[in-house]
Amino acid sequence: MFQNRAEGFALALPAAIFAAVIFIVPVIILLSGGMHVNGHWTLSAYTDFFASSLDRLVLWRTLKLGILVTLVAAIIGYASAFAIVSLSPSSRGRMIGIVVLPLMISPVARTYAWLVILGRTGIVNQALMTVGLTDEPIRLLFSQTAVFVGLLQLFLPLMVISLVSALENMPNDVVPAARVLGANWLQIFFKVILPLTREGLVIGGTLVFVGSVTAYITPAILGGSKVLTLVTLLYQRVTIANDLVSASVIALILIVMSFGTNILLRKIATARNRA
Amino acid sequence: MKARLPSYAVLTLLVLFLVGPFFVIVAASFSAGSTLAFPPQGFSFKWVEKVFTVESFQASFALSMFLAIVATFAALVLGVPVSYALSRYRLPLAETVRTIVSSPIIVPGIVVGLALLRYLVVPFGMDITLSLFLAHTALVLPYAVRVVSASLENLRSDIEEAAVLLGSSRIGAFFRVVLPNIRGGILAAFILGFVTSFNQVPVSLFLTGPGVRTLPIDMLGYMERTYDPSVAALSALLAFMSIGIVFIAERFIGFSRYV
Amino acid sequence: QEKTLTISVYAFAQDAYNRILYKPFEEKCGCKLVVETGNSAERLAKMEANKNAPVVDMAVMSMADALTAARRGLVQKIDTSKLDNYDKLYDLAKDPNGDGMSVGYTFYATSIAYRSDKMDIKSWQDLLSDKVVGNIAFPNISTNQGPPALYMLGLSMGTNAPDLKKPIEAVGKHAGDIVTFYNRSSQLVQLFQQGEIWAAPIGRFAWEPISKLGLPIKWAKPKEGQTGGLNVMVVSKGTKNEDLALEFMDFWLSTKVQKDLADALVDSPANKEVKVSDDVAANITYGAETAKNLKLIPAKVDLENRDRWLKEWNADVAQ
Amino acid sequence: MSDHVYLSLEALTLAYGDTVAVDGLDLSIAEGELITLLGPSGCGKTTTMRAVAGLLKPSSGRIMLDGRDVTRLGANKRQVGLVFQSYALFPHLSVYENVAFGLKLKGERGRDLEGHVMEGLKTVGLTQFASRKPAELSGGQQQRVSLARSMVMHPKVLLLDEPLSNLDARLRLEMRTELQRVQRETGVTMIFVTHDQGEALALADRIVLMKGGAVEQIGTPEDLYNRPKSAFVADFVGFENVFAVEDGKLRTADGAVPVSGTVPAGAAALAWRPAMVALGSGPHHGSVRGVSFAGGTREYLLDSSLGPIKAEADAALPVHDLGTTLAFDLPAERAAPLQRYA
Amino acid sequence: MSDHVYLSLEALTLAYGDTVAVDGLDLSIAEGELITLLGPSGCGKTTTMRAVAGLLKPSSGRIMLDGRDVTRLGANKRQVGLVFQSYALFPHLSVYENVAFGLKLKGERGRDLEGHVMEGLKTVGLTQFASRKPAELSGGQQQRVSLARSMVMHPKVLLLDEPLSNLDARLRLEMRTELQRVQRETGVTMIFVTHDQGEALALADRIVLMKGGAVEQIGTPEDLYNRPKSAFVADFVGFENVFAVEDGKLRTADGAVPVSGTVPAGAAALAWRPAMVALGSGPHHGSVRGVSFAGGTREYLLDSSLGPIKAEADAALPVHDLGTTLAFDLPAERAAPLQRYA
Ligand SMILES: Nc1ncnc2c1ncn2[C@@H]1O[C@H](COP(=O)(O)OP(=O)(O)OP(=O)(O)O)[C@@H](O)[C@H]1O
Ligand SMILES: Nc1ncnc2c1ncn2[C@@H]1O[C@H](COP(=O)(O)OP(=O)(O)OP(=O)(O)O)[C@@H](O)[C@H]1O
Ligand SMILES: [Mg+2]
Ligand SMILES: [Mg+2]
Repeated sequence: MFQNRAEGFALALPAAIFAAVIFIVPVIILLSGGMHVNGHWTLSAYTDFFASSLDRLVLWRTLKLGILVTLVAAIIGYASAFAIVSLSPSSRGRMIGIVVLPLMISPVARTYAWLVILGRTGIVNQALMTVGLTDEPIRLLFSQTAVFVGLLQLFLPLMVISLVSALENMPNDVVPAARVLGANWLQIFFKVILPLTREGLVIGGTLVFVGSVTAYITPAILGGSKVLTLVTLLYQRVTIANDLVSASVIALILIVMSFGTNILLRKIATARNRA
Repeated sequence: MKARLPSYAVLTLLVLFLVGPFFVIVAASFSAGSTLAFPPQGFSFKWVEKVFTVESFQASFALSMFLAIVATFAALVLGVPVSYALSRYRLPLAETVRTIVSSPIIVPGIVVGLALLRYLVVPFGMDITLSLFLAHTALVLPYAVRVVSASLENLRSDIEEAAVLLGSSRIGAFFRVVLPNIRGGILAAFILGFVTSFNQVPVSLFLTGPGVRTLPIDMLGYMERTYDPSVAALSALLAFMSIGIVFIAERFIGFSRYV
Repeated sequence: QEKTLTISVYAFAQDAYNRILYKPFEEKCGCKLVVETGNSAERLAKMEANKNAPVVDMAVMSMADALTAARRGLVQKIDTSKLDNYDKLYDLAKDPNGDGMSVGYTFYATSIAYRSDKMDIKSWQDLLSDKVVGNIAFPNISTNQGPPALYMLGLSMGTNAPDLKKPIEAVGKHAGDIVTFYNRSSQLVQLFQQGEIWAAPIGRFAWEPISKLGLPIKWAKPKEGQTGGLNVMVVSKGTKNEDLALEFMDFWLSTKVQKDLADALVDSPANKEVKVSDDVAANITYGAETAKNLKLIPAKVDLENRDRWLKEWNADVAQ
Repeated sequence: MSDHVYLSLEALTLAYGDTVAVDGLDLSIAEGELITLLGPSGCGKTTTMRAVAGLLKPSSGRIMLDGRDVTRLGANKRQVGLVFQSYALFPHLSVYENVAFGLKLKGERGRDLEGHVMEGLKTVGLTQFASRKPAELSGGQQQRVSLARSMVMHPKVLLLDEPLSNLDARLRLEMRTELQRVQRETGVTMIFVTHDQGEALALADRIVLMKGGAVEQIGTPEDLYNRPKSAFVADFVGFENVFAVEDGKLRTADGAVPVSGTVPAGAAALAWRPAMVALGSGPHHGSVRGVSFAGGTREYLLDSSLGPIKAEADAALPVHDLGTTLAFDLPAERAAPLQRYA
Repeated sequence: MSDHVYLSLEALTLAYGDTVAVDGLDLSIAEGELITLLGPSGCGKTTTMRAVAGLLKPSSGRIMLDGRDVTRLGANKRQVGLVFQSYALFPHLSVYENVAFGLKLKGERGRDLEGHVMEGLKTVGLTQFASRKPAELSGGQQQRVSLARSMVMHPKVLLLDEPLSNLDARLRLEMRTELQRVQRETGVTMIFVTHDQGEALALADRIVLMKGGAVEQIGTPEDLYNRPKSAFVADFVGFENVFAVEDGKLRTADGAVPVSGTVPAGAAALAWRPAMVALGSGPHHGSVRGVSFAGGTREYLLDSSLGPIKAEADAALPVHDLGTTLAFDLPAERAAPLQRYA
């Protein structure tokens, strides 16, 4: 019944054309701007970017934050996902609801809360001092730690959800099968669960990494100008310096990072599966 | 199954970390003090009241609401047919089409906003509101496609054939049989799209004009100039709104299945 | 169709402006005022981006940014004959850049606000002392307060070189300790309130909310003196609402508005007819004498050196 | 049931892209007949049904229904009913509304509609479930709704695509009887797809056995059961020992072997069910590789010089242990003669 | 096969939360025995197997294996093999790696490992598929990989949980023979779960028929087939006509009905297979509601005053049409006497 290709294309085209015109074309023009300086086609903007130690630092910091957030999210994600799938179906649904909930709350509000929590007089410092871990409040705001925590809270739910569904989709009985064949829990995790949930890890990892690397509010509010990331740097380049060329360079780097991660992780997932 | 206790401990910490900040916001919005602090200094409704008196909030709330509804609707109008085509027809370029319509999810929002500003708004003098609408539609499109596709995948295509065999036309079969059965997915896509658009920051960051800014951007701006708890109060109100919507959606369509 | 005037101003004290300036003006002209806020540099960038179809009719800026705007052809000559209050201005406000493209509406001192219970500030150099430096916010180089503050720091270190190399290096050495480099002075209220910082170089216009925090915060009188700046009004080139813009500017410069803004501790008057109480005078930058004593960086110097400063800053501080 | 041709498929070729699934199929069906389409997985049964229903366009060939060429007629105008293997009930509609779906599209309303729907539900014994949703029914009940939904449309032909394969053995038997009853009562022409020969034998007026997209043999159940034409058919209906005949001898693993008795003229091969093998005496010998108890009988798998042989003995007789050598014979007079070996 | 008890379950009770799935089960198995666990869906077969494998902790009772109490021993230390209904192959590993999985955990490497894996694959005839992924195999092949994976571990007991239920009839038969061969060759003790009585009868040394979490009857296939103890067992092994006996008479829909012949002493009920019903003459009458051709025989469903009766007649005899009234008898001497009706 669904053999008529023309019909299928007719249904698919409007959306594809819309996305292409409204979205892909301007982005491509923007990106080409980074190679078109003073009327010449050149890569000088890129060499400038990598020559600037500040720009390199921001790039490295952004990457580092992204990787760190993704790693920690994966670890917490697995622990949480195991806990969630071991619940009864009804509480599992409720728990997933709670995990999803923060995604529905404005990131402005969520980041805002951390400003209070991580402040000198905030709960974290109060707790640390009560416990006696420190006599003086430690400075948490405007640091990479603050940005890290903010990003983690922002994107952890994506990882948890991906891993929960990966665990749920794992074929039945492979864990008991491994157990009966003599594997202990650690061996089961690394030899069976990890490979079989790799897809979910990749999806979650991509979402978390790309989200962290391209987030604006969290680094802007919790990091300020002391913890610039590529996105806040781009924002400054545009709004303060009106430097579109260098903004395009950063934009391209961001896109390469997002797409690159996506493709890379996908590759890893499928390659290891085939091996 | 096995380790009950550790798994409860993990979940408690998780919930605390994910939801805790929200309670801080709520507490702060009922503070009597004039700055954001936790624990709050006293209790009052004054900041909640103030939210309703700030004019720019009213305007930006209206804009964000409008955008979220209209853009999500538009995204569904575009997204449902393409999802249908992708799940029912074996199209030669299916993957390309899928990549195109879902690319807005991968391209960093700030880049999108900048690109639109520079190459649609400035050169063509496009209205900022229109550009926001287009940007948000593009942004919501991938979510719409993903969620609707998922519900279409779960819906057997033979019920359409059954409808046709019972005398229905192809289009009739879609409206009589397919649509009612992916209602939940469409509603979920709508809510997800709504929330995504409503809370969107990076794309809207550059797409502002005098008097035209979305609510989150307006909140950011307000925070930068006035450090009173009214933004907390507003955040809390919005959060309650989102939670309310999601809660109801969860009750009726099992929303979290779709996310 | 109601007429609309779009203005772009600094972000602070919008409540006061709304009450004293915007609302009364809207009533007076029967038009609608659309207000955009941001810092001077952002405004400049935005005006440049929208050069061909200006969105903003009238804007306020720092002197240096106004000069840049003039050089880039973003603003137009101001027909001062249409400003009834023009003659009431202090001379230094009349045409600060000497190109007829801007009119000053307020000047302000920049000094250091500090917690008197935690420290004493006698010199700009005290900011970088070991005890203090871990608890200060310093203005970012891109803000209006950035270069002047650095300049004063330089003076306290015994150099008045316009390249600001030494003070930037000094700040750079402590970059890790300094709490943050702020972009908007309105942020400082929260930082003081939360105990996040104990001291920061700020402009007088941002003083009011800080003074009302109920904390022992003082306005320092460093031995090197205070710096500051003059804020000016400009009109976008090619605006369709020139007359309305001029009407608005004139209203802003009127004695009543200037006085009310001064009384609210928002803007120090540029209108010399404004008389304020001693109490108010102590909390704003009042009078021609005061203005004259401020150690300002001339706009030209600012413009000539800006790229250099930014480079130094990026190399020494931003990382 | 009349003998006049009601539905005919003529040289029907059906393809998915480049894969030809059905190749030049010819088939004539009389009004009121119950045909079963039998064959191994992938032989094109579903494909054929979809073509008859109009869901698939033939690459060539013709479909005539009730004297009319319907080859190019849309599925919604053919008046052909199809009961899907998966039932394909509309999950959002109640049982009543499912059955009413097609009638409403025909324009029926009010009492008429209600009468027809309830009558349909009565036929399948589901009147008391009218207001349930499909998800609240068991598999067998769903299947009956699907049947009722098609039946109330008074289709010219009712196609059933493995409607029983999801059910457990007991329910399957019950539904089978039910289907037969409905067919007898309404006299509708039915094509029933299955890959279970037991089901095909039990149900059909005629069986169409398909192989690789073409018809292998058509006939009554007894025809097929007793007189298979080819080794493929024989194997399908339980002749587990089949040997080609060459010059009056059996072609076996061991070369040409004479057969006891006379090979009927024209037989290309001979086939024996396990029960037809004479166990205990005879010219051949085999050692017992497997035994299994099969209720009244015991089945032996013998390794013989002819190849593996399946033989049956009464379960009341003592068991022969694994490894024992048994004599057996393959008497030609008991065998079914086949027209073709391959 | 020795008679000494190798595996015993003693008063085993197994529960999921509050649901008791298995209730005080007792079972002893000798070394090398092939036991089938037979029973309707939900009777606790899988639960029992999981407990034996160590995947489920008993709420009470004991499991002894090879003279040792293993009740508290972890699943990874029990040396019990389990072939899951779903095969539970590791989809990310090749066939070779699947089979090598357990051996590697034991520390085997190099030539040893390779030798054992290839030997395992040879036993199940899959050496040429070693490098394929499970998804590239047919169901039957997957099942054999799963079997090999368990076998190479030389488990003390091999548990098979409905390993054949996903296969089609033909493959099923083949695999069944294969399993028997492997079991005979290696002498491993096997418990085989099924809900198909044909399979249980064909395979087992002894059948354990379960019902509602407890053992209903244990015995050889012939025991169960010929001497069911209860109506439940009788029904399960194909006695489709079962009537309770009261004062020497049958309790039927029509009240107490005398039976021809003498009821054996102590029989609480009598059961007849369709073939045991004497058709054509006798004191009872039934009208034909359904007929189906079943190969050598024809099965009739009769509506009689005793209730529905299933009877069988040779297919060579002429068919009785629907609605015809037939005489029949239920002779006591042919019936199987049951100890319990319920
Ligand atoms: N949508 C399709 N695209 C391509 N090939 C198909 C498609 N559907 C079926 N085929 C192929 O056509 C042939 C016939 O398929 P069909 O579904 O008619 O078989 P069937 O006899 O119904 O088998 P089964 O008993 O497994 O249902 C098979 O070789 C199959 O692989
Ligand atoms: N995880 C579980 N939680 C709660 N109850 C369960 C669980 N698994 C099984 N049960 C219940 O325990 C009883 C026995 O189940 P079990 O799986 O052992 O049956 P089975 O004999 O294997 O049936 P089948 O033939 O359908 O596989 C059933 O009533 C079932 O509903
Ligand atoms: Mg089929
Ligand atoms: Mg089971």
